[in-house]
Amino acid sequence: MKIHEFQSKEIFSRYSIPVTAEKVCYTTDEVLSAVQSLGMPVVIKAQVHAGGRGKAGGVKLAKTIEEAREAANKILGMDIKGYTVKKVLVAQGVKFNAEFYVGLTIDRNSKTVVFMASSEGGVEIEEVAKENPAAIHKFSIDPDLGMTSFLARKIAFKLFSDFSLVKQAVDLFQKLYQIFMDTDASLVEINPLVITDEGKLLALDAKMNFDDNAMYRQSAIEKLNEPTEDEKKEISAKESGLTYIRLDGSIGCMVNGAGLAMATMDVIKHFGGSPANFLDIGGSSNPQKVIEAMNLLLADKNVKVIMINIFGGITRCDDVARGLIVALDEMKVDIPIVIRLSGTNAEEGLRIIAERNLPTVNSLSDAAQLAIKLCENCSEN
Amino acid sequence: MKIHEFQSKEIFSRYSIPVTAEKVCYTTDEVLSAVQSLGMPVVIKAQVHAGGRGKAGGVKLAKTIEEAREAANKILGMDIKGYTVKKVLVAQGVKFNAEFYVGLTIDRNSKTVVFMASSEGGVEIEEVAKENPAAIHKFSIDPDLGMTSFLARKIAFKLFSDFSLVKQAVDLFQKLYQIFMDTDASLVEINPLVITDEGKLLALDAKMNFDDNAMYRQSAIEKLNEPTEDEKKEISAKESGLTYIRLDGSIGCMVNGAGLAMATMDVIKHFGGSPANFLDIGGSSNPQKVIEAMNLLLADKNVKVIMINIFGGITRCDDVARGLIVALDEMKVDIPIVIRLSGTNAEEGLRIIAERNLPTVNSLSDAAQLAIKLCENCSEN
Amino acid sequence: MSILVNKNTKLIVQGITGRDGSFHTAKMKEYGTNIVAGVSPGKGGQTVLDIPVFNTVEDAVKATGANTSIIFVPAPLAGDAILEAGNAGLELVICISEGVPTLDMIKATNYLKKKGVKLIGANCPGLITPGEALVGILPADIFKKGNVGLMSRSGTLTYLMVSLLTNAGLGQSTCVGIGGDPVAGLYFQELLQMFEDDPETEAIVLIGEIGGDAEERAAQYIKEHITKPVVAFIAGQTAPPGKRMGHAGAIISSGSGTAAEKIAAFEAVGVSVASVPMEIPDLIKQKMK
Amino acid sequence: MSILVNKNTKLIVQGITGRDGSFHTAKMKEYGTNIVAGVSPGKGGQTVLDIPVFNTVEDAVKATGANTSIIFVPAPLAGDAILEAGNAGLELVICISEGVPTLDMIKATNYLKKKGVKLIGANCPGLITPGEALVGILPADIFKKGNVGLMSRSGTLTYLMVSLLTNAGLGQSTCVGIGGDPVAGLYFQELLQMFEDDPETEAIVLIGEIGGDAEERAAQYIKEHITKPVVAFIAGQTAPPGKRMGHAGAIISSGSGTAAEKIAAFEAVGVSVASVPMEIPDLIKQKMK
Repeated sequence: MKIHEFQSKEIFSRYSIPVTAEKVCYTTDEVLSAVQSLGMPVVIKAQVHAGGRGKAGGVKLAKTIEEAREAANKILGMDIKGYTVKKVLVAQGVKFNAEFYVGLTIDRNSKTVVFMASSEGGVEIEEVAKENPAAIHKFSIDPDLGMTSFLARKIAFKLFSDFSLVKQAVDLFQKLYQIFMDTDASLVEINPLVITDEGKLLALDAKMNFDDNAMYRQSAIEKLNEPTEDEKKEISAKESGLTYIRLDGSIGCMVNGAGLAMATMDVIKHFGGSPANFLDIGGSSNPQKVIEAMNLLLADKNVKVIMINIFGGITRCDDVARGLIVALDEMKVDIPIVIRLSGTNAEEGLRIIAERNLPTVNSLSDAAQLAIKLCENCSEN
Repeated sequence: MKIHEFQSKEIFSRYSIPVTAEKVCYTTDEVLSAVQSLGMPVVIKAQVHAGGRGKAGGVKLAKTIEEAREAANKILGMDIKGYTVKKVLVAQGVKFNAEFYVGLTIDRNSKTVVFMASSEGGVEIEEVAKENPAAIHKFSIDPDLGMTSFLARKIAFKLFSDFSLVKQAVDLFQKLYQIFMDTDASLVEINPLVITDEGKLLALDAKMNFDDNAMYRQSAIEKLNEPTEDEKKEISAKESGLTYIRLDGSIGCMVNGAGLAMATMDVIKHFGGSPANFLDIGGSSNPQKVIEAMNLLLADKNVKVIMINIFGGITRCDDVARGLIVALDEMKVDIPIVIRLSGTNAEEGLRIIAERNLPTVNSLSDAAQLAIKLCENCSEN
Repeated sequence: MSILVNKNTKLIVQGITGRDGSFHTAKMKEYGTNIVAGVSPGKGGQTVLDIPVFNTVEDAVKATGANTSIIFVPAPLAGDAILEAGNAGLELVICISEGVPTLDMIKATNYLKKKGVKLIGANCPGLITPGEALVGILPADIFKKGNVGLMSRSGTLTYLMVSLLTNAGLGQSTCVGIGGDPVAGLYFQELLQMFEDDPETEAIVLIGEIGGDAEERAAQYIKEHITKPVVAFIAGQTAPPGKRMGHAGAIISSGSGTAAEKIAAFEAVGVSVASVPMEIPDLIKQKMK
Repeated sequence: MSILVNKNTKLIVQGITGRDGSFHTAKMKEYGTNIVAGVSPGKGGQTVLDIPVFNTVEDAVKATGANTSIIFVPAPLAGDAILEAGNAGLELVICISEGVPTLDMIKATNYLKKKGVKLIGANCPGLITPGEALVGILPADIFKKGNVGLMSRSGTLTYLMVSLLTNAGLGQSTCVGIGGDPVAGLYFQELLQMFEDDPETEAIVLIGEIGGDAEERAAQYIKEHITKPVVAFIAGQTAPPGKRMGHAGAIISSGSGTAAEKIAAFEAVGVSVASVPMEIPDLIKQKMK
C-alpha cells in the first residue's frame, strides 16, 4: 500500500523529523491562500501514487503569486501515468547546498531491513543504482539490535564529515527505522534529504509503502489508502479471496494459484495469444468464488474468450465445475469458454462440465491453442 | 529506587492492567470520604517503602465506617521499620477465590529478565522460595524475543487450566514485561494476583523497584522518589561522587572503592571494633570529595575516631592528603584520625600528612587496631 | 534417501483443530505421514483423528519426541507459532499460513537460524517425499517415487510440473514448495545443496518466478557448488512490470527481478530454461542421458 | 603464557579523548601495552599520545588489526559502545564505565555472547598480565610477574590483595577485575577455567563480595572442573542486610547472597576462605606446598 508524500511527512513530523513547512490543497484558491501563509517561493507538487511526477511536469517552483496560480491550474487535474491529480502539496521553498538519498526497505537475501544511503540524492535512485552502484551504501540491520547509535553513526559518517551533521543524521536514521518498524512499512525513503543554508538536515520529499499483510494491525495507516478504480476492483476481488489484475489482452483467464496463473499467461503468449488479466482464485474450494470470478471476467468488454485452468489440490475440480454451472445459469454468457481441469476430483468435474456440452481439453497447451483459435474467430465477427 | 503500591498501580492502569478501585489518602477525613465513594468493605493499606507491612499491622479490612475510621487513625502515623506512615491506600474490597504470585526481575546467572509465577500467592514469596522452591516457576526471557505470546501462554498454563484465564494472563504477562522494559525496572511484582468471583484476573497489590543507573532516562519515575532523611544524605553524598551508608558503630571510615570499604569494615570487626558507616569516596582524585566526606563523618555524633584507608590507583594519595589538610583547616576536628595511604603517590601523601603530625600507619591491620584503641580511649572520656 | 522429510519424520501439526489444519492432517495421515501430535492452545487433552492435542509445542515435543512441525494457524499468529516451534527443539518447521507480515518473518527466520532449526515458508504448500511422507497441502496422487528433486516458489504450478514429470515417467525424490513471500525460510541455495548431497536425486528442477533475485543467487550457487543437472522454468515471463501477481514476491521493479534477467543468469551457468512448463520433461531427459 | 591479554594484545581505546580515557591511555602505554588506536566519534584523524583516533571501531579495526578494546565512555553511551566493539570483529572487550543501566547490559552481554566475543565488565578496573599488558585502570607498580591468578568483583580491594601478594613474594600471572554489576561479562567460572588451562598459573585467588550467587556458582564449578588450588576472600562479612554497598551487586536480600553462605559454599568444596585479606598469602603458600 502506498501513501502520499504529505501523509508520509505527517508521520515524519510525529517523530520530530524536520520537514518543510507545507499545506495540502485541492483547488487553486487553496493554493493561493497557502502561498499567502507560507511566503514565496513555494514548490507545488502533485500528490499521486505514481513515480516520475517530476518528469511528467507535476512539480513546479513558483516565485510569484502568478506563477503559483499558473502552476496550480496546470497540475491540478493533470494525468500522471493514469492517475488524475486531485491535490497538490504547497511547500515552502528552502535554500540548501547538498542533496542526499536515504531509504529503508526489506532485503530478501539477508532477511533483514536494510538502510540505503547515498550522496547522490535528488535524482532517481534507480538510475544511480544502475549507473554507479558503489555510490549507494547498504547496511543490513540486525533485527535483534535494531538501529543502534553506532550503526547510525557508521552510516552517517559515509555521508557527512561535519560532526554536527553526523549527530543530526544519527537521530534521523534511528527515527526512520522506528517509523519503519512501528508502521509495518515496506519502504521509507527521503529523496532528497538536504542540508539547509543554516546547516540543518531537512526532508524535502518523503515516500512510504506498507506491507499489505500487516494492515490488519495498522488501522491508522490503512485509513490513508486511496485505491484507484482498478485497484478497488482488485481489492474487492481480494476480499472474495481472488487476486485480479486487469491487462490489455482478449483471453480472460481463471486459474488457481499465482504461479500457475502466470505460467498460463506465459503459455498463452507462447502460442501467440494475449491474456486479458491475471486472475488467481486461490486455494480453497468454494463455488461462490468461481461465480465472482466469472463476473469479473465478463465485466471486461475486451474479453473475447474465457480460459479456465484449474489444478486441483486444495481446490476441488468438481467444486469449480459446479460453480461454473451456477454462474452460467445466472448470467448470460455469449463468449466461448475453454476448460481444463486436472488433479483432485478432476473426473467428476469433467463429467459435470460435459453435461453442458462445454469444451474441455486435456493439456494446458491444447487449452491455450484452442482459446487463441476461438478468440481469432470472435475478432472476425 | 522504590515506589509505593499506589504509584505502581497507576503505572499498571496506564497499560490497562486491571487493579482495584482505590484512592490515596493522607488524613482520616480523606479516608472517610474515599470510603463514601468506594463503598464497603474497603482495605486500608499503609504506603511505606518497607516490606512486611501486613505483619506490622499496616493493612486492615474495614466493613463499616467506624472500622475504617479506626483503621485510618491507627495506621496513619504508625512506624513501620523506621518509616512513618504518612499516607494510606483505601481500596475497594473484592471477592476472589484464588491467589497467585507473578513477578519479573533480573537474573544475574542467565543475564536476562526472568518471569516468576506461583500458585502460592498472597504469602511472602521469600517464604515459598525457601520452603517449597518447586512451587515457583521461573522463565528466562530471551532478550531478542521479549515476552512472546507463546512464552506467556506457557507460563499461563502453569497457573491456570481455564483457557479464558490463560488468555487474560497472556495479555497481562506481556504488559508486565513491557512495563519492566519501558521503565527500567529491577522488580515488578503482583502478589496476590487474584481471580475475582466474576472470573477476571485482578492485581490486588503491586510492587515496583527501579534500576538507579537508568534513572537519568526515566524522569517520570525519578519524580516519584521519596527518600528518607538517611537516604537523602546518601543521595547528596552520591551527587558528590560518594557512597555513604550510616551504620551504628563508632569508627568513621573513609575508603576508596566499595570492596575495599567493605573489607575495611570486616577488618575493624575482626579486631573487635565497630564501623560507624560505609563510605566509598569513589575512583577519581578530587580534594573536594575528601572535604565532603570529612563533613559527613563529623556530622555523625556517634563517630569517635576516623579511619582513612586509601589505596591509590585512579585516586592519588597526595590529593587525598591535600583534601584532608584543607578539611582540617576549615573545620574543627576534635576526634582522632588514623590514616593509611598506599599505592599511587603514597609517599608524597604521607609526607603531607606528616607535616601536620597526624598519625599514619603502614598496614590495614595496624590501622584498624590503632583506631579501635583510640576509640576505646575516647569512650572513657 | 530424500531430503528433509522421510519415514523417520515425527510430525506435529500446529493449528490441528482449525479448518485447514484438520483437513490436511487427514490427508497427510492418509498418505502415511507419521503425525504424532497436534497443538492447539486451550484444547490440550483432546484428540483429532486419534492424534493427541497439546496446549504448547513444548508439551507435544516432550510427550512424543517429534522432530518436525507444520503450521496452519491464521497469519497474525503464524510468526509466534514459528518462534514457538523454533524454541521447542525441533529440526524442521514448515509454515503453510498465507499473509504473514514481513516484519514477523524477519524476526522468525532470524531466530530459527540462530537456533539451527530449518524453516520452510511461510506461504508455501509444504513438501513431499513420495512414498515416505507428505508434509504439506500438495495433492498426493500426482507424485511418484523417483530421482528428480524439485523446488518451487509456486504451489499449483508445482502440481502442473509434477504431473508433467510423472506422465513422462520421471518420478521425484523430494518436492519442496519454498513459498513466494519476500522473507522466507530455506531458499534455493540450501535446497540445491541438499539435493546435491542426496544420493537418490539425479536431476533437479527449479521453478522460479519474477521478482526478487532468488533465481540469480541460485544460478551463482549452481555455478560454484552443484554438479547434478538442473533445469528451470520462470513463471511470469509475460507479466507486465510493477504489478503484484498474487505472490508478494512476484513484483518486477527497478529493472531487477525480470524473467529475462533470471533466464539469462541460468543460461550463463549451463542451466536449461524451459519457455513453457511442458518442455521440462524433455529437458531433463536430455540432461540425464 | 597468561590469560586474555599479553604481548600480542593490540588494543583500541574507546573514548580515548575523554578525561579518564586519555589519562589511562597514558598509563597503559607507559606500562608497555600495545595501544594501536583510539575511537572518538567526530575526532577521527586526530592523534592522542601519537595514537591515531578513528570515528568508528570498525574503521580502527580495519586500519590496525586490533583484537581488544577498552571502553571509557560515559555510562549512558557504554551499552552502545560494547555493541559496537562486539560488532567490529574483536576478541575481547573490557568496559570500565560505571553506572551502565542493567537492561543495556542484558542486551550487550547477549549480543557479545552470540558473536563469540569475550566481555569483561562493565564497572570493572580491567585486567593486567604483569610484564606484558595492562588493560585497565589498575595501579601498575604493585604487580609482579608470577604464578598466582587473581579474579575479583572489587577494584581497590584487588589492589590491597595484590600488594599483600607481592610483598609476600607471590607474583601474579594475570589479575582480572570482573566488576560488581548485576549483569556483567565474564564471570568466575569462565576465568577459573582459563586459569586452569593456563600453564603459568599455579594457584588462584578469588575475591568475592556479598550479594548475588556468583561465589556459590564458582564453588560448584571449582568442585567439578578445577584442580589447581583456590583461596578466597569475601568482602562484606559484617555488612548489614538490605543495604546497597556501592556496588549494585553488593546487596543482601531474601536470605541469599550473604557472606556466611558464600564462605560455607567455598569451604564445602575445599576452598580456603580468609577472614581478613592479610591471611591470603599464607593460605596460598600452604596450598602450594
